[in-house]
Amino acid sequence: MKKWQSISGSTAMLIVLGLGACSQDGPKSTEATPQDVKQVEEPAQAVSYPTSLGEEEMGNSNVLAVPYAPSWAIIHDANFHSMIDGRFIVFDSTAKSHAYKGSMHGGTVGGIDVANDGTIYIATMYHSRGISGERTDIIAIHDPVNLEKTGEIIVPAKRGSNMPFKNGFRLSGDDSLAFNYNFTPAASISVIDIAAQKFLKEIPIPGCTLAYPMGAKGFASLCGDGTMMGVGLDAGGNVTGETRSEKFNNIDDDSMFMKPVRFGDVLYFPTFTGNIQPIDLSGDTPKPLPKWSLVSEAERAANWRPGGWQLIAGDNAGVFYILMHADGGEGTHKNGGPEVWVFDTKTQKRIDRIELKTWGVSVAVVGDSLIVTNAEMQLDIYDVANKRQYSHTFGDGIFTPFVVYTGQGQ
Amino acid sequence: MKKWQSISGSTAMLIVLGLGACSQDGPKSTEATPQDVKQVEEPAQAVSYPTSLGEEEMGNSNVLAVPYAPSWAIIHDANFHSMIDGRFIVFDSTAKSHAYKGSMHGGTVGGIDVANDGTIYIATMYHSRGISGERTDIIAIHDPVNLEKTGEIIVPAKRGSNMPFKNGFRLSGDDSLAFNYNFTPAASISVIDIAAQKFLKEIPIPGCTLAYPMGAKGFASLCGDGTMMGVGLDAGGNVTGETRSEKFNNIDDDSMFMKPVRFGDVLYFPTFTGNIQPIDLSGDTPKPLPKWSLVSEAERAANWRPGGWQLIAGDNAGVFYILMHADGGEGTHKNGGPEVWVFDTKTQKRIDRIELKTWGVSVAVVGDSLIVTNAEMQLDIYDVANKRQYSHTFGDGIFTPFVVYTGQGQ
Amino acid sequence: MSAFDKLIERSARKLAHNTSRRSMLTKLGALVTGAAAVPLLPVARAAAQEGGYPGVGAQSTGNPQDPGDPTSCDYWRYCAIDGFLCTCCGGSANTCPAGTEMSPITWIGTCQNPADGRAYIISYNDCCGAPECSRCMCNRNESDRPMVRPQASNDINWCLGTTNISYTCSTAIIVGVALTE
Amino acid sequence: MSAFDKLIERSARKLAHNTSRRSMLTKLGALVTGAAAVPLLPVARAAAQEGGYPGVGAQSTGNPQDPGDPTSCDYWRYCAIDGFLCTCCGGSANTCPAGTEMSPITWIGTCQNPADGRAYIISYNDCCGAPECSRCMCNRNESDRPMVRPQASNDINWCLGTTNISYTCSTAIIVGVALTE
Repeated sequence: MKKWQSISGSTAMLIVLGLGACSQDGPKSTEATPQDVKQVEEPAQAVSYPTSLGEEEMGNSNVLAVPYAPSWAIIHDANFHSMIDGRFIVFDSTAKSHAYKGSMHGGTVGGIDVANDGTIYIATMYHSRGISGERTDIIAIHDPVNLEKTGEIIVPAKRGSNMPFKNGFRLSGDDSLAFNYNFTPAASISVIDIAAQKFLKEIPIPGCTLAYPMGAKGFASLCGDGTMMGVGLDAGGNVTGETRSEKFNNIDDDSMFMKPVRFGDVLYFPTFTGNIQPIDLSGDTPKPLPKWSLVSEAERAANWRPGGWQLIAGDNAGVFYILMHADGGEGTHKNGGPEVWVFDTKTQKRIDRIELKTWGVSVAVVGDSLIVTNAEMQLDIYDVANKRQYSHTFGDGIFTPFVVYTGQGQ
Repeated sequence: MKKWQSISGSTAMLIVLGLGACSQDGPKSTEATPQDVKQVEEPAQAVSYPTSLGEEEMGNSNVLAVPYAPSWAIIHDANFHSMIDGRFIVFDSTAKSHAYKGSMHGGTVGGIDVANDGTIYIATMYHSRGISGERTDIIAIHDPVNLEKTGEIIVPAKRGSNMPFKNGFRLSGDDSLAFNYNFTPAASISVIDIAAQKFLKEIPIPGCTLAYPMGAKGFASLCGDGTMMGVGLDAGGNVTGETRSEKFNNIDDDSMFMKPVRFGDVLYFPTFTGNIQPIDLSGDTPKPLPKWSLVSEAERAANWRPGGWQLIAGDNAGVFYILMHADGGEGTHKNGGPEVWVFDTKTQKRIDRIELKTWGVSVAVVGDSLIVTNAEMQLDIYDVANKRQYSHTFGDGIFTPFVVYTGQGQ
Repeated sequence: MSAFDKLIERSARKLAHNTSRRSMLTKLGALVTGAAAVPLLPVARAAAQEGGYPGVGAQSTGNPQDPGDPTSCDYWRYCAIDGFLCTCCGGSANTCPAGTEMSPITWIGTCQNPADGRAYIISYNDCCGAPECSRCMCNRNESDRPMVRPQASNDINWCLGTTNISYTCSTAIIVGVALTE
Repeated sequence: MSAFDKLIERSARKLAHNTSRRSMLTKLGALVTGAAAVPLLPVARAAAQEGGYPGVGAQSTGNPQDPGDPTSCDYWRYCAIDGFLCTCCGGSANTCPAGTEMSPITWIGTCQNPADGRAYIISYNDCCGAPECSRCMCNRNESDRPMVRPQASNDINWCLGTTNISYTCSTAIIVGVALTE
């Protein structure tokens, strides 16, 4: 074995260092404040600088200021060509520089919500060998300051594997419980105790889909017979009552999208042909309110229709934004559109009509930003406070950002 | 709970079916033979067909004919924007239709080799939560007929995490052992018993990198001091002898690429400035043979240099193909190039010079196909049997196919 | 139990039994077809229409009554598909690629065959267990409905009840003909 | 023990101790610089040069002696980098993004600062533990060598010795100045 003795190459030294010199607790710095970028002139010839640039410190990582500014958003990049590698990306929608803040792993088509205390919860699924092996479904817990995963709650391995829907994972109204939508194809909701960080109960919802928080601890769910069911829960996840609305969803001829905008206790669901169906969740029983139209008779005749993935988003003052396209018909409901129309729910009137720079497929409203996922899968930012005009584009490193959440997970 | 009784929606029915109606052993059909595609005319008006198209059988999956035809290749798409979701794709390089045959999961920057009996071995790494959690390194075993994973061998979780190199994982000359390169940053080789499907030994190779099979059961490795070491092994993975060549690799001034083309027992390594360094592995000690030049004096003056990722590939008759670029210099060794030059190792002369349709970054020779990974990350196929002319392009669904192997894993 | 449920049940059973259900399907077809009889062209597939997917060779069924290129998003059977076309992935319109298993349950669409003018019931079974194919991404939504009606929804990964639930690609299998009125 | 090894050792130790090693580095710089003093322009970054990465806002250090845009692959410090620029990923040229940890060992390059004409030793520490950033992919290879000399190779994922070995992005940290002759 003496040959080995003579091998004192460079790697041998590295080994020692690798084992001994790791520091995992380097100093932390808060992120440099974005400043207006003034391009520094590059001299054609080197000019005289008496001293060289100083050595820089190693081992530093940024931390994020909490609570997040109102302009901060969380992108869900479900990464459809590599779905096991989904990502949640925190970014400042108003920043034209230093916009990207950091990211968290999303597993396979995860869901996200953020508690009032800022803690971030991500519901998702993993397999031990990437696409095969043992399946484990978890609620990952992340610290908003450094985005690190601080823990996980293991839940039944039944989470619905489908396109991303906000209501596939939600915290309850009082943040005490979480609801994870299961589809095996039996439909159920896994109820999680947030404080105890444990799974409580699986509640079957046969014939119904997704969970819309209702009251402090309950949820509602949309059902295949055109009704909405309501489920009341106690702190232990036990069912305290179940209710059922009248039928209001005409799935054959004017289906509701399953993506509402929410103002207080009222959910506003768009429908395929251009109506709005409000549902009041302030009581124990989901209560449909009168349907109203997004389109005039002339617009309806021209087949102006809503369409896209996350096609509707709201501000905090009863105004919503919805993607619209002309010449709609059967099968165009995911097409997105060239315009976003703006409605006031109080007056049920359109208050603006935005011609998009680039065709949109999803929208979000975060602070004063209207964020449009465009057909090229980049994010166009429109400034709501400046006549809703196009401001700038956030891109690169995002692949299929079909859903954008606020920094509060909405 | 009586409310539940009334919910007899459509999903409830699905549940029953989902549990009871799964058939996992449907009939298998061999893949339809690719035929020349004759575009069927689409009638402007429906013509009269007396009978409708028949119902089709469900549940069928293709199987592949073995041994693979000489034109079949295995693409390693390491998928650099989602490295945990790498893929090995089997395709027929000569087929202009039905070219894609199937795929196997590659984990994170896997390696692959194929035994003489056709069994496919993939060395890779997984984490239990995608990018975090418990790490497990495995050799996955796949059946070439249906590409299914039939087993795995767990190995020390030390596999080198780096860009893909063929010699990061190789079977021994007699297929009895496998060599998996580790870097922690201590360098070592894990030796696996293929027949017993178990890990045998970890052999330290301080200061050296990768494993080039030597003889029936041994391997050689390139070292940072400019030498090559040789390691002899017995069937149990025990070291029977270690040797060391003279110094021949001038890493500072004319570094060898670590990617040789191999003819018999001789490895031909290109160097940064355009030389070929042959190494004879027929004995116990790696033996450098005289270096020769790829470029004329005039070409050297114009800085014609080799460059790219997998920049060199060989046929089975002593001819190799190498990517070349002009105006090379320090730092251009991964640039790829606009031309592939063809050399005969017997005469040490260039026998052809191919101007590529699109800038190339990697090459492979599979049967009569020269496969060039182009700068747009698609695969251009040149027909070696037809004056090495461009034939067609294989693309879509491949992201970073930096290495293409033959169907035999070479 | 709706007609849809019956169809799903039969489709699933067929994997094992392959019984005929023509009469039921023709009745169902009339129910389902509705406005979908004339396929529209969603923007989502506009790019793919321009000469097919780059680097994917064209195919033909060889049968004039089954016209078009099965590697094109425009192929008539794909009117409600959402995913990677198995024809580009080592399978065919009705066969899974090597190494994958066909999902026993799925969603259903009704598509008009431009050659014979008939509306056919198409079952979009997913193939499961290999990596995502990522070739020939195609999304068309005629007769697609939200997940509240799962059996008509292409938003769901239908790799359920398979050994491995990872999605690879989608087929478009003729399971019957619908009456046109 | 080569000068390279000394540098690596010191770089690693600095994470804990932050001691000065200017004199050693200036000596080393002369060794390392060689032909790399005049950076070339690999084709691999040609695309990125045309107006920067799309959808990524420009930045400036604010220091005329540290010129250029740190979100551009052309920024002078990046002469031997391979990966996603941390400046585009929530970090900076010398700081990791939130949620990631800096690798204690890495590879080293020598880059010429066009403002002051000096050659600086740059340490390309990877940031580890969050998803791949995937923004601002940049590959330049001046003084890069194959993995046979690991400490000069950018082909390696240097997320070694960190709690989580998954690669997120790369920094370019000034660790000293090299003598120019």
